[in-house]
Amino acid sequence: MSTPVLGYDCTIDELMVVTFSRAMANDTRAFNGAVSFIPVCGYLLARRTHAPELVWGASSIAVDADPDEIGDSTLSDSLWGGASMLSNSPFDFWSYAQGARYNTFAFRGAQMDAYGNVNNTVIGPYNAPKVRLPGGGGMADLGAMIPRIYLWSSTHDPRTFVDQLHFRSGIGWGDGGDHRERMGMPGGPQLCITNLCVFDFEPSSKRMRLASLHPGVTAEQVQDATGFEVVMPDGDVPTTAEPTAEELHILRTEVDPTSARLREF
Amino acid sequence: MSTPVLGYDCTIDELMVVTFSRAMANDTRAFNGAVSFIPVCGYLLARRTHAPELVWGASSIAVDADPDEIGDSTLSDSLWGGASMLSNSPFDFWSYAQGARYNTFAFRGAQMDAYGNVNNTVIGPYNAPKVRLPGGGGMADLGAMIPRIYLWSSTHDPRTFVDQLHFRSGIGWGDGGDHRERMGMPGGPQLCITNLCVFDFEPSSKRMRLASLHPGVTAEQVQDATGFEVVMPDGDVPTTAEPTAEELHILRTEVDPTSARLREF
Amino acid sequence: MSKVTTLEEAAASIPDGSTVAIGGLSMNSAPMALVRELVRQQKKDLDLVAIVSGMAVDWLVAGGCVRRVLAGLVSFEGLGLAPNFRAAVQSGQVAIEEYSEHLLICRLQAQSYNLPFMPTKAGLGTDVLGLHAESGAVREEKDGPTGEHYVACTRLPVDVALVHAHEADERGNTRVNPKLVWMDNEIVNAATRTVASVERVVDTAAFTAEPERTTYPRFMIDTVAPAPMGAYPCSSFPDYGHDSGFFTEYSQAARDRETFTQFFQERVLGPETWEDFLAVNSVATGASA
Amino acid sequence: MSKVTTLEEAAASIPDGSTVAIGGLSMNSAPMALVRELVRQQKKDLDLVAIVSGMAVDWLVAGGCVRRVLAGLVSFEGLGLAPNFRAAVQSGQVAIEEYSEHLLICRLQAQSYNLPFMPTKAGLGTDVLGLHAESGAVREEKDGPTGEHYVACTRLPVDVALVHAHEADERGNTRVNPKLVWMDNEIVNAATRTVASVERVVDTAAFTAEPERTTYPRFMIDTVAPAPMGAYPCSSFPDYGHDSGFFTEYSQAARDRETFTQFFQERVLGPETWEDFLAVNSVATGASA
Repeated sequence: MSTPVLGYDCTIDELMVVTFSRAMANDTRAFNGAVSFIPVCGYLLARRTHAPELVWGASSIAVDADPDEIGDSTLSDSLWGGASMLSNSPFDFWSYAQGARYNTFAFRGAQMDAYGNVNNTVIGPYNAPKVRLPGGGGMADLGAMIPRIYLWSSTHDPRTFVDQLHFRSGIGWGDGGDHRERMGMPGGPQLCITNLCVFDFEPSSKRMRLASLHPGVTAEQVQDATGFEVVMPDGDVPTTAEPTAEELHILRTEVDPTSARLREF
Repeated sequence: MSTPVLGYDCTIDELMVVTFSRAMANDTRAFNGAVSFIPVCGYLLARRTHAPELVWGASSIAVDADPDEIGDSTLSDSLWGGASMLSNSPFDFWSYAQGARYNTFAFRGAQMDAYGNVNNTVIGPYNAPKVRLPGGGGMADLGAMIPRIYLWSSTHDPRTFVDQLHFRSGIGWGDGGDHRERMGMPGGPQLCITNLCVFDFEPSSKRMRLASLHPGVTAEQVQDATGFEVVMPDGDVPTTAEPTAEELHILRTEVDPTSARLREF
Repeated sequence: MSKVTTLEEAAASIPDGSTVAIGGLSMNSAPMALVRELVRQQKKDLDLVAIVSGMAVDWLVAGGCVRRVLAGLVSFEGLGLAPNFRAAVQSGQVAIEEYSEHLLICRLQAQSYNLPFMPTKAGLGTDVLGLHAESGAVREEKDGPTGEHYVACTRLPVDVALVHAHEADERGNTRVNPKLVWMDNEIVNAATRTVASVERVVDTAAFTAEPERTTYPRFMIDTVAPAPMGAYPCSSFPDYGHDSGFFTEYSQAARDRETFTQFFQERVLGPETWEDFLAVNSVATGASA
Repeated sequence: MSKVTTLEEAAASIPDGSTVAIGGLSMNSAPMALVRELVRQQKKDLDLVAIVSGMAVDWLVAGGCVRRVLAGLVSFEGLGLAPNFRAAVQSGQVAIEEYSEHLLICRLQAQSYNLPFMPTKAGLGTDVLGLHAESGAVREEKDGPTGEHYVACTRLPVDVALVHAHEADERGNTRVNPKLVWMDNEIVNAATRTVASVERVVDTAAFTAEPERTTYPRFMIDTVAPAPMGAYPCSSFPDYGHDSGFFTEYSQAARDRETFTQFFQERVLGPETWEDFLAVNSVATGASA
C-alpha cells in the first residue's frame, strides 16, 4: 500500500515513523489514542534508539509497554505486553494528563488547518452533515492539556489540509498567536509530519511552515496539496533526513514486524 | 471504667452501643472515622441482629469487614479482617461519600451545640487557644455530604454540650431550621446518644430534643448537664429501651470481646 | 436476596425512554450481551451515554432503540465508521449531543459528586462548547481571581449504567480482572442503577480472599447478569480480544440495506439465547473459564 | 540512572523553607524514616501539608523544623493529642492553616489538574471557611444557574511529597501492597517532586510480572530511599501494625520537657542509622521481609 521514497532505501510510512521518532526527546512522556500506528511505531523506535528513557503509555493504559507486534487497534490490549503498569483511565490517566505529567500526544484528523487544529466530527454543515465522522474523542481535551502536540497525515491533499475546518474538534494553536497562552494552555503543536513533508509552526503566527521536504517533493507540490497558504522558511528548505539502516532494521524487525503502520495508508 | 445501668443488666457503654445499633436500618451504608468505638460496635451489632444487609466500610476502607476483635484504633487495619473490598480513599471512598452512596456517618466532638454542630478544633479563642485539639478532619466534609448523621458522647456535661461552640468544625443542622436544605446538603443529624439520654431533633427548629432517658436519669439531670436549653417532648419521656440478652451476648462475645468500646470512657 | 438474574430480565427492567450509559471503551469491554438483549426487546427512545463507543451504539441505532446519543466518539477505529450511527445522524433520525471524552466524564462526575458543575480545561477553544451554549450543559467560564478560562460541566443524570465485568457474587460485589483500566466507574458512580454482565458468578469467598481486587462494592451494583464472553465481539481483557472479523463482516454487510438487515437478524438478533448467539458466531466459550 | 539513594541523601535534597507534603493517614503508612532524617538534619521553616497526620508532624515540630502546618487533623487518635504540635500551636510558635480533609484534597487536586479551583461541598456552614476569607485559598461561591453553594479550593503548590510504599525498582516504579488504600496519590500528583521510602528495592521484572499492581509509574517518583520498617512506629499494612507502646511512651515523656528532650534524643534522633533506630526501639525487621 505504501510507496518507496525516491532515493532513500525505505517506504514513505517508514520515513514518517523515523521522522516522528527523531522528534522525540529522551524526556518524552507520551501516550496514544485510536488509529495511531505512526506515533506508536515512533515512540517504540525512539525508545530503542536515541531516547531510552522515553515513557509510552500504550492506549493511555499500559506504561512502558513493549509489545511483540502491533495489532489492528492501538486502543486494545494486544499493545500492552511487557508493561510495568496498567493504569486506570479516570484515576491515573486523567490525573497525569491534566497536570501534563504526560507531556506528549499526537493526533490526526479528517481535516487540519494552518494552526494545527483538527476536525474529526463532520464533513459538511454540523446540523446536516455530508459525512458524520467519529467525533473528537479526547482531542478537545488533550489538545488543551498536553504541551507537546504532534500531528501527522498520510493523505496530504487539499481535502485534508483546509483553510477552514468544518468543525474544530481539537485545538492546536487555536486562532494562532498567543491564543493558547491566553487560554492557560501549555505548549502547543510542534510538528506536522505528512507523506509529502514536515511542517513546523512559525513562532509568532503559529501557522504551519515548511520545515523539510521528503525526497522528490517540491515546495510547489506541497503548496498545491495544501488548502491554506504555507509559510515558507527563510533560505532553502532542507530534505527530510534519511533513516539510518539501524533505524529501519529495528522498525522492520522489532518494532512493527507485521507492518501494522500500513493501516494508515 | 464504665458504670452499670440502674435496673438493666448491662453497663452504660453497652446500652449506648445497643441503642446506636437499633437506630440502624437495614439499608444503612455506613463507614467510620477515628476514635469511633461506639459506632463501630453499633454497626457490627446491627448487622448481626436486625440489619443483615447493613454496609459498613471499616475506616472508610474495608467494606463488609468482620474483625475478630476491635483494636486500639478505628482507622487501622486491625479492623479490616473479612472485608469483601479494600477501597481506596480518593478513588472510591470520596466518590461514594460525595454522592451519598454511603448514607450514614457518626461523629462526636469536644463540644456539641443544640443543633448537633461539633467542635474538635480549639478550646478558647482560635488565635490563642487554651487547648489545641486535633482539628475537624473529615467532619466538615462528611457533615455536609452524608444524609444520616449520628452523634454520640460518653461525657454528657455542660463543658461538652454547650450553647456556643468555640469553633464549628463540623456541621450538624447548622443554624437550624432549613439551613442545610438551603445549602444543598442532604438530611442531617438524626440522634445524639449520650451516657445520660438520647436526643432526637425537633423537626422545625432542628434543636436537640429529649427522646429517651437512660434508667435512673431524670429530665432535670439532663438539663443540668446540658449547656443549652433542651427541647422537651410533648408528654412523658420514655426510658431508653433495655438491651436484650441476645444483643448483649453478641456484643460481649462476638462484636467486641476485648471491650475496646471502653476506650471512649 | 440474590441480585443475579438473566440477561432477559435485566434488560426487561429498563423502560423505554431511559438514559442508558454504556461501559467499555471503543472495542474493549462493552456490555454487548446486555445491549443485544435491549435490541431484541425493541426498546424505544433511549438516550445513550457512551464516552467512547462503537459496536454497542451501532447495534442500538440499527435496532431503532435510540433517540439521542451523548458521546465523545463513536467508531470502529481503523476498521471504519460505525455505519448505522453514521447514517442515522446524517439523516437526522438520531440526535447527537456532542462532547469530548473529558467533558462527558466531568458531567458524570458533577452528577456523582452532587456538585453544580465540575471544572476542566477540556474543550476550550473548540467548536464543541458552542453546541451547548443554549442548553448550558457545559459552559465556558472565567475564574474571578486568576482570570483563567475553564469549562463548567453540569450534572448528567443517568438512569442505568451497563457494564461488563469478570466476576460477581450474589450480593453484587463485582470485579474486573486483573483490574479496571477503562472508565466504567464514572458511569457506575453517576447512575441511579447499575446492571453488570459478568463472565461468571463466584462465591463471596472469592472477594474476601482478595478484597483489594474488588472493583465495585455490592452497594454500587443492583443487578448481575451472567454472560460468558459477554463483551463479544468486543474484548474482555485479558480473557479474549475483540473479533476483527466480526467488525469487518458487519461493516461490509452495512454497505447494502438488505444485506445488513439479513446479517443483523441472522448474526445478532435472531439467536434466541446468548449461547445461541455465540454458537452462530462460532465463538468458543472455553476461553473465559 | 538509578533513582535509589540513601535516606540521608534523600532528606539532604530538601531545602529549608520547602513545602513538604507528608503521606499516610493518622497512624498508618507515614514516611517516618524520611521524617526522622529531616529532623536529624535540622531542617528549618518547613511548611507541612498533612491531610490527616500525627507522629510525623509531632517529630518535625519537636525538632523545630516547622513554620506552618496545613492540615485537616493532627492527633494520636484515642492515644491522645499530638503533644508538641498542641504546645507549639498554643504558644504560637508554629502557625496552623486549618482545613478539612476534603478541602485540602481539593486544593491538591486543583494543583495537579492545573485548574484555578476544584469545587466541593466540604466545609460549607463551618468556621473553617472564615479562616481563609482573607487569603482566598478556599472560598465559598454560589453557582449562577442553580444558586447552589459550593467551595472553590484553589491550587496548593507542593515542593516535595514524602510517601512510604512497599517496593520500588531502580527506575522509580513503585507499589503499595496489596494496593494503595490511603490518599497518598493526591500529594504525589500535586507535588513537583516525590521521594518514596520503600520496604525493599526489587527488580523491574516484579512490576512487569504484575503491571496491574503498580501504584506509581516511574515518571511520578523521583527518588527511592530503602527503609525497612520505614513507617515505624506507624503501620505499613499488611506487613506491620502501628506500635501503640511507642505512642504511649512518647506521650508520657512529653508531659515533662526535660524527660521528653531525653526521650526524643535517645529513642528518635540519637541512633545514627535507621537500623540503629529500629534496634534501639527493639523492632525486629524480619516482619517486613
